[in-house]
Amino acid sequence: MTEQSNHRPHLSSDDPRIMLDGEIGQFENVPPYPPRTEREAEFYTLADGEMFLNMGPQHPSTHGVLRVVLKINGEQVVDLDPVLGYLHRGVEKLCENSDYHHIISQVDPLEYVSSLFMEWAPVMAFEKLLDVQVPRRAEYIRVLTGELLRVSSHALYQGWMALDLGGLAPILYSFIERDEIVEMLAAITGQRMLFNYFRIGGVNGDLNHEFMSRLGDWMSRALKMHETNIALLNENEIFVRRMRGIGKVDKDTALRMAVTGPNLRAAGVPFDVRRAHPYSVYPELEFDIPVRGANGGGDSLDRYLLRLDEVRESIRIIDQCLHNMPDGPVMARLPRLLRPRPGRAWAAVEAPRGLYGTYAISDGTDQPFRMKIHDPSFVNMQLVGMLMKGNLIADTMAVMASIDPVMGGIDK
Amino acid sequence: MSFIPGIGLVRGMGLTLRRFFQPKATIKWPEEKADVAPKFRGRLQLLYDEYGTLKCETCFQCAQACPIECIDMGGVDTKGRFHVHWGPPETYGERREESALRRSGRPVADTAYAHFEGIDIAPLDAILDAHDYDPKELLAILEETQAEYGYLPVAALKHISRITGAWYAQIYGTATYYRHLRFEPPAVEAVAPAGQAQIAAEDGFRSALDAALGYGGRAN
Amino acid sequence: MTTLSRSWGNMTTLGKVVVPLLLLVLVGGPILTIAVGLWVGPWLLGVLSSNMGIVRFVVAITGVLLFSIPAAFIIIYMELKVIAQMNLRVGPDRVGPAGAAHSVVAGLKVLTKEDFTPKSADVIVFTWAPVIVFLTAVMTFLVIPFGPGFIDPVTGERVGGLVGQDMNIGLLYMFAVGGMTVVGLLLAGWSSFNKYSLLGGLRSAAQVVSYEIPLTLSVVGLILLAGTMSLQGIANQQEGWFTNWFVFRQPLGALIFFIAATAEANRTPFDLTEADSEIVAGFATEYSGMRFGFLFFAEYVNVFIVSALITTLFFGAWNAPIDINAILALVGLTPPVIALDPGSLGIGLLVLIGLAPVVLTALFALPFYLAKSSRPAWKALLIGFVLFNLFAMGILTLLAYIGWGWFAGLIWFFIKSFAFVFVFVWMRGTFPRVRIDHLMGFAWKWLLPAALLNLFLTATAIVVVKSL
Amino acid sequence: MDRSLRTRLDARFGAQLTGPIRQRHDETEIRLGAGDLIEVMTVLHDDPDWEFVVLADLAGVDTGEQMQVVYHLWSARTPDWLRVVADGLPREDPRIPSLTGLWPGAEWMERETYDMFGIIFEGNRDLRRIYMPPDYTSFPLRKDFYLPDDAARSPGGGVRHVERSHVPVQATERVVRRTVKA
Repeated sequence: MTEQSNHRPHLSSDDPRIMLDGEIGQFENVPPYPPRTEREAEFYTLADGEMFLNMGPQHPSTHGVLRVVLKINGEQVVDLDPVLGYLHRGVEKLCENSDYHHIISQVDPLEYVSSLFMEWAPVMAFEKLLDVQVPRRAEYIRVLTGELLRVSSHALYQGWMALDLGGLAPILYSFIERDEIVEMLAAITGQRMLFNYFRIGGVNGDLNHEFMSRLGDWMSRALKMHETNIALLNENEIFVRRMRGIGKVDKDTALRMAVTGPNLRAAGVPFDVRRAHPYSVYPELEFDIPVRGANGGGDSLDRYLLRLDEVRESIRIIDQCLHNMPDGPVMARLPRLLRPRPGRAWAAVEAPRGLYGTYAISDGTDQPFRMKIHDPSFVNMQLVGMLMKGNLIADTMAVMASIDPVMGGIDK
Repeated sequence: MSFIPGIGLVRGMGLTLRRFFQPKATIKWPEEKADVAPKFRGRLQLLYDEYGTLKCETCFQCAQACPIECIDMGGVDTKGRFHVHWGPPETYGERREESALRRSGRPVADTAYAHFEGIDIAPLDAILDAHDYDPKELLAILEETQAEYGYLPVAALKHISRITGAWYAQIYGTATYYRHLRFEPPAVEAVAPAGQAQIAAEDGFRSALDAALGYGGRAN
Repeated sequence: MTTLSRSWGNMTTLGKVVVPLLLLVLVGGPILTIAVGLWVGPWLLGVLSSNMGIVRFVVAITGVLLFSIPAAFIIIYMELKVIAQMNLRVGPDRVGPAGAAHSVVAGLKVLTKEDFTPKSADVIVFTWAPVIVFLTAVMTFLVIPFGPGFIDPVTGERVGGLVGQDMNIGLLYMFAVGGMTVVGLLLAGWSSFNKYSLLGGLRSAAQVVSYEIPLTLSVVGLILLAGTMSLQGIANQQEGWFTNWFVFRQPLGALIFFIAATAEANRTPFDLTEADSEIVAGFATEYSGMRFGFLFFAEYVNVFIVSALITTLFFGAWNAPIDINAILALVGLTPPVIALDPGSLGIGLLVLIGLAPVVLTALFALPFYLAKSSRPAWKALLIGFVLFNLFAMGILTLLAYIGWGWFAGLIWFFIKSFAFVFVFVWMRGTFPRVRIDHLMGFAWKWLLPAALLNLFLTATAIVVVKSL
Repeated sequence: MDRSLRTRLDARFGAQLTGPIRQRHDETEIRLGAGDLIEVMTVLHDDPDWEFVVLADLAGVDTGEQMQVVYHLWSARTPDWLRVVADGLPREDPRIPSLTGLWPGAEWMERETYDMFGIIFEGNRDLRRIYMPPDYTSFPLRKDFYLPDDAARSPGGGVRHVERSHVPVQATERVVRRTVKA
């Protein structure tokens, strides 16, 4: 594939001797191999006054292990090239070698902030393969726990948003709020972060008193902390000035960049999988989809405000779930050894960061033949790449935080 | 470019000052403990029944099912003979130390033989090579090993498990299933192996079954 | 002796030479100094008393500069604790009572950490940059008036005072030395061969330079009013009621000074030099160990300097907000002159010192002992003892407050300074960071014109008042 | 299961389809050759009465005999997901026209498919590995991928010594272990 480059011995990234003695004092570390594509060649040629700045993989605000090579001219970002793969575990290969029950625990750490959604899509795809009818109570519990996790994920989003712009307080307030929700979910799922709670054909355990009491207590003051945070951020002039007008995305580019979720709705496109392609019990629930930036596209502030509206919608959904929660079994009757018919199934779910889909192909054995996982942050990350050109370094944080990528999902 | 601080900053300061006096959310761990939900699975604990006997009989199902192979289990087998072990040292640990030793240039002692007497594995390797390291022909391998060594030493089972890649528990399970395979050297000289009769009976039963169900000849 | 012989065995040859020498110095040293002291002492005292000015200067400087260390420790601890409380967290509470010794332990930790120098860094500049930053930060302590002087019976106005060296160009010295920290930051940023620190250094240069001008301009109006640049002079002019503090006569100047000072000290919302979410740790990225300690220390000393300056210039340095003498005169009482002369009590003093603690502790312990029967006696006594201490301290401070003018001034100065430090820490807990071009734009397009306007207004006001 | 979508698809693209339109639960699947992929996709995307504007997913599949690239599309016109399967790509040199013309957002998904399967997307300006290190030689998700082979070849000497010493490197040729018909 890559022939030996003439001007320097070809060093593989595993080789410890990356910085040879001869290279001391050389400021620009251009990759040792010759550029493989025209885009890479164009990126790694430096005009005068420009330099490369490696942001990451050990950088405090890249939401995980991500390396972005910025080509900067002074403080101005001229071009940037995200380098992924630092967190790549080969989840799709792992899923091909584990049976259908294992996959749920393999897929959890993908988007670790909202891991119930990561289980929801594969479970729905396998139920389609096995033609299993999930009991209504299980569907309601899934929606209830899912929406709870969406609230906690958006609360965390607000904290990261402020942290990336320098504010210290909001992140700690949102962790208090998230802790309450996660303790509540631990009461029924048993785990605080990687829940491993959904099963093919239903849910692991039914609601219990511990969960209901904590939920009731939380619902009474659901958004007290959240509303007060708004005083700290939404009207804060510094915060608004740093967000207003940065990273503007209009309706057409957002659709063409295959972006989904809050970032797409903030650009004016009302596409939400819960309404566009209703799954589970969402058709019976009555909630609306907040959309911003309809005239001329939304910027970082619109994306931020949209997520606050979405939290209110989720609270409405949780309320409805609690009221008309049917009783009955929470798990369909399934054989212990699952061997679905050979065939293909695609299922998509509205995760807090966008459309999270799973495409499963089974060949009749107890391990799937191929399992493709579509992660919303992976595609949203391209938006970051597109929006960053021309802004200052400080804006890279504002745009990156407003699009809120999670590296577990991006690197799969 | 209007940058008058205005009301937003002041309200923010007001909020933080109010928070300054509100009750704190920290749980000071050693003194106060967080109230963890009873169903919390973070606590790894071994269940036992009302008589106090442990409900676990080291069947390794959980260790094998664990996707990240993090369960380390040990126990004595039913006849109380020797220690049966499964866990990271077996899957990772031994290998990791080996690679660490190798990197440091020291000779690598194959710890697989540590806690039971070693055997000469050359004939065992020949047997395995004859069966193309294929775990599906485990019964034949075990019988030839027993023919070779007179019994099935633990070291041999470990070596088979390491080379063929089959789990040690499965090999151990197969070995204990057949009556004619034994784990201790025979007190008296072995009589003709009875295994063949048992296999013949099995084939007879299987062909009768095929005839009843109307299958053609089936390649086993 | 066995350990000694064994350790002597496996000691290196150099060790065998150094250790006995060390013992010699430790034992012989004190004896030697006493001998020299006795022999050369009287001559030395003669020399010192002859040129008293220099001695006073040296003693004042060392005293004031040494004060910067506890001040910075207190502020580091205060920042941790206050921001934690504002974030609904508890903050450091393990080391010492309520975590008070946290900053001391942090200092020790920084001392023990290794001073790592990057391979291709510019070594000399890399090592000396933190020294420059720390020195300039501490040097500004010289001119800050901590307490008032005594009233000269002949001329009737205050002379001397708790200040290192009361230069008549105190304010100018302050800004000159304040500007020097930029040199240190720039050197640190450039020499550590790291793109992040380079960016940090350049940002700090741009920021501090562009905020230096509104800072100095905002004070010129005050100098016109006060007539002198010596900080002690300005402080003297703000005596009496709090209404004649300069903040009421220079409100715009005070506001501009406050904002420009936050930028000068690289504090939120202008902490772009160490913007941890953008450029990892700014100029301090490659520093570790005590060098980082100096940079970190200097930042907090700067915070204290800036708040001390604000109190001195605009909020009546060491003057009490209410004029007690005026009130007493109004009421008709003369201020009680307490001649604190413990000697006069004679034997009474001994009795007082001997008996008082015991009696008062028992007195304070009694109610606690009776209130809860389950409480053991020694616990009640302990509480009693603590209360006694508080009580005694209260009495002593009250006496000192009334008796010594400088003590009262010192207390008021610390109350106001640490109030402003609390405001800076409060801002750090609340605000996000400003972007670099907003920062620049704000300085040049808003602060500078406002400062000029303020200067113009003050000047016209003075001319108008004079002509009346 | 949207019956009308099936009839409309048959009417419009009957000629280009290489297989029957399959419908199950809420998905409709059409199969195309790699050649006329771009033409069909442009019609689906631009034509006002189709209006498949959201590209939900782009997946590479190695069925053992041939390579496929599977696109999932959503449109407001039909309640179904539309799955467009471009199959018939040879295993030795799988080439397919890139979709970055219609959806620039597909660039990274194509990079990932190339990184995992070795499928070349002609027209993608930036087709390089996205997860694997630049000097990685093999394609991990292909069915004939054998980790010890690759681990042995990479200079790091392989992660676990057992895989290396166990099977000599030269011996294994690319063997496909699992295949699926549909």
